[in-house]
Amino acid sequence: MGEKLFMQGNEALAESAIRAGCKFYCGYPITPSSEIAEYYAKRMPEENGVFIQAETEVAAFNMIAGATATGNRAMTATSGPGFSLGVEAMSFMAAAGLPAVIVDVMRPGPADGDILAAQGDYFQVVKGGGHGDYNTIVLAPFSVQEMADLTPQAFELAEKYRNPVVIVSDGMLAKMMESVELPEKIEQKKNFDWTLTGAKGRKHNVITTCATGPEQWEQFNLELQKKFNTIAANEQRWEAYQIEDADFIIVAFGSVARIALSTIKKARENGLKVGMIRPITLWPFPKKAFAELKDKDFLVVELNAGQMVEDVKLAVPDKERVFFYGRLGGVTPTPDELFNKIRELYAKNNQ
Amino acid sequence: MKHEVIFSGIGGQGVILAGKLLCTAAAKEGYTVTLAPAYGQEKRGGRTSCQVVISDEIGSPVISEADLILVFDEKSLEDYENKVKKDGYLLINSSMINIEPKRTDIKVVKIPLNDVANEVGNARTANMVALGAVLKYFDLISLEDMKQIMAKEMKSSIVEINQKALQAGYDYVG
Amino acid sequence: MKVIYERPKILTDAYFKYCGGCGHGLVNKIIAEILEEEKLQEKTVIVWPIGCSVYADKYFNVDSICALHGRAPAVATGIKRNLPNDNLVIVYQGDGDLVSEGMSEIIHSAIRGEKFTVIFINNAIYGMTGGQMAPTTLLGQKTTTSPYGRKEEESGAPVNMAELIANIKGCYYSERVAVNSPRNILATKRAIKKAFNYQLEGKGLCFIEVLSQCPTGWGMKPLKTLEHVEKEMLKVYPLGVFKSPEVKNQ
Amino acid sequence: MNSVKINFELCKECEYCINFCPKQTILKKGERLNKKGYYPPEVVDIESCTACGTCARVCPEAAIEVYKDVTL
Repeated sequence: MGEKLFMQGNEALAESAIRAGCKFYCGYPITPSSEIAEYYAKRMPEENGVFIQAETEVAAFNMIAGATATGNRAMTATSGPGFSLGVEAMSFMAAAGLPAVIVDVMRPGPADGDILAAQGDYFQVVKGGGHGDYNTIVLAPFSVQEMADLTPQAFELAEKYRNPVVIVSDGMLAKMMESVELPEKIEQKKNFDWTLTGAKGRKHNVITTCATGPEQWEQFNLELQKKFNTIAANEQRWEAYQIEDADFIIVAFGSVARIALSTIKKARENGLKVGMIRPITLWPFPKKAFAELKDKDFLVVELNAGQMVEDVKLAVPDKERVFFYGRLGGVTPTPDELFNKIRELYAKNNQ
Repeated sequence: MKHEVIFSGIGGQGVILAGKLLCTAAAKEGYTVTLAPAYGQEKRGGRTSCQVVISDEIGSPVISEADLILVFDEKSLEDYENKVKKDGYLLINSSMINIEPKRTDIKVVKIPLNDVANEVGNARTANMVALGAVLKYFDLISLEDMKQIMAKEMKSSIVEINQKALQAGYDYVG
Repeated sequence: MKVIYERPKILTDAYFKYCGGCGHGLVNKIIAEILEEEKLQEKTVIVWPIGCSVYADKYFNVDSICALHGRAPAVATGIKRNLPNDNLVIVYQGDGDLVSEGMSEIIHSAIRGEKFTVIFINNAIYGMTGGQMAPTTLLGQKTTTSPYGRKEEESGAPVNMAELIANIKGCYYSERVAVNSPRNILATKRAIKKAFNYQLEGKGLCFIEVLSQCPTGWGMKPLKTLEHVEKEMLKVYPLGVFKSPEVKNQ
Repeated sequence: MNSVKINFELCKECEYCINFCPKQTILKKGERLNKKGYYPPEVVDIESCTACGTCARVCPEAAIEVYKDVTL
């Protein structure tokens, strides 16, 4: 171990999932996620695992629901249009307590959308998308290394809380190649008391999202809310960059946060005190990261029309000091472009 | 230390493979390397480009201004001329590009990639001619190291012809 | 005293939430009888659908999951592929669930030759939703969404699932049965038992379509529904084996 | 004597058991309401019962059990 490989994001994620003991994959081909399916199709015979090319994302998401009901790790990957089809099962899995991992390689959207880098699915993955009161943990890596690192954690979080976990990337992170150190291969620990394997030597298990009356339904929902509240309290993750002395803080996740790293460097070279908070969990949103940040301006940068802005406004001490810059349709800003935007705002705010 | 390179051409020309080999070699040297490819939706004939960042630290995979840009076709020249850093290199595939760049604050090098590839004996090796030329402008990776990487990464039946093309590109810019 | 018939122990004491005379109860009971006789309780996982049988997980002392509308075959695919071959996975679906919402999932499960057993309850109507037209509703049949009777030019003709599935290569066994008489009930039990055995032998998808009476949905007394199955449904949905390793030249 | 036991509270009065009894005399429509508002059948002629089990097999509620007296 410890060997550095030069690998594509999608493939590093897939190999990392296999090493985490996920030997069941089903999915429907959709750019820019398809390499994950292709990788699994190639690797599963070697691992004595199962790869199924599903007829639709609807089926794929429900297949992993079934697979996780047996206690085994299972994953699917798709892009925005496919995730839209799968949200029915997201609602189901969150309610039924099925710990699947879903990769959403985001597209710009709405509708078809281009296949290049974009973050058009923030609302869809963070605010639900499916019916009812539910949440799913959403992890947003920003490098190939982090894709490899967060994948095993996604399975662990999913099983810890019995809730689906989404990993979001995009056309840049998924296709990007970088040096990566893959995680060690592990055997999945399975000591669950709720799985469906045939009721041998134990009372039978039932997984259902149906209660028998309004009071029972409410109780069922209150129990779910407890689960989501616990996750929200315990699992906020973020990375902060040079925020101590910063008077201007970029808030960005995923690929655009990577771009912003170079922007911060340039800004500092030019005497501007710029820092960054990079949410790693989009849900739960890392509110804790913002609690103490008084007297600072924030620039939310996203590859969409500003879907994360309201979460930032709810987290900062003064929502009037939150600004937004976004690119749409698969266009990515350069580090200089972001720098110019910050310089402009900096001048305006410090007049 | 940071080197930023862009290859841009038409799908099927092997633009990304050239970038990938450059990165693989640099990664082997211990650098932090990022290759960000961009494809059109069509499998062949669409725009294909890749941005290569070779550095000591993790940073943006998107390049503001590149140290070197290699363009295979006229559309790529039009799109990328402005992204070359002042005093940076613009390598032009003169086999396919008949227009002139407008900028005067950059170093322009013309190489007939397809013609050189044809002389080597395989028209499909124009991307390796390009890679050979690019190596000349970097002191990061030696020609020999790159040949070894190619031997490892490519099907054995095509290694030799591609190594020849690499050498020809390297020698052309002399 | 010799036991001639006792309530299967695999059933819990729970009260069936089906209407009086409903075929669901009969089919549930038959499944329980077979699991008990064949000692399959410890090996079985049942995937229930949305519909009148949505609470069936409460009637069985068997590992169960309730899938969403139409998705039971997809969920079952995930389950069966992750369990040892000697586990028995049963998919139980109604006609609104299987033929409308879940047509894609059932067809593709058959195409892949998934090794589970599908028990399909065809009562020609949406029961739980309140008696709406299903793709299986008979021509002329009045429902809440075909108040003037189903018209072929508007809604097409009823779909014969057992025949349709039988035409797919991955289907190993397909039969249509009914539960409207003691004789037919016995035949249904034989068919389901056979399907379970095929599954345990590792064969492909087994599909049992059960014509079922829906007294509430059809607006008839239970005894009248038995006659309706015999006189009306059998004309459109003939009983029989449509695919079987035992019958050649189908 | 053979025995037909009817679970009074599970019955929903579909009358399949009465209808399909080969003897037709053993069961008859009941006169007592159960908690769900149905009139479960009553066993009125157990002497004629051959313990064939048909009533139990056609019961959708699994509410009927049948035992055969094997003492000679």
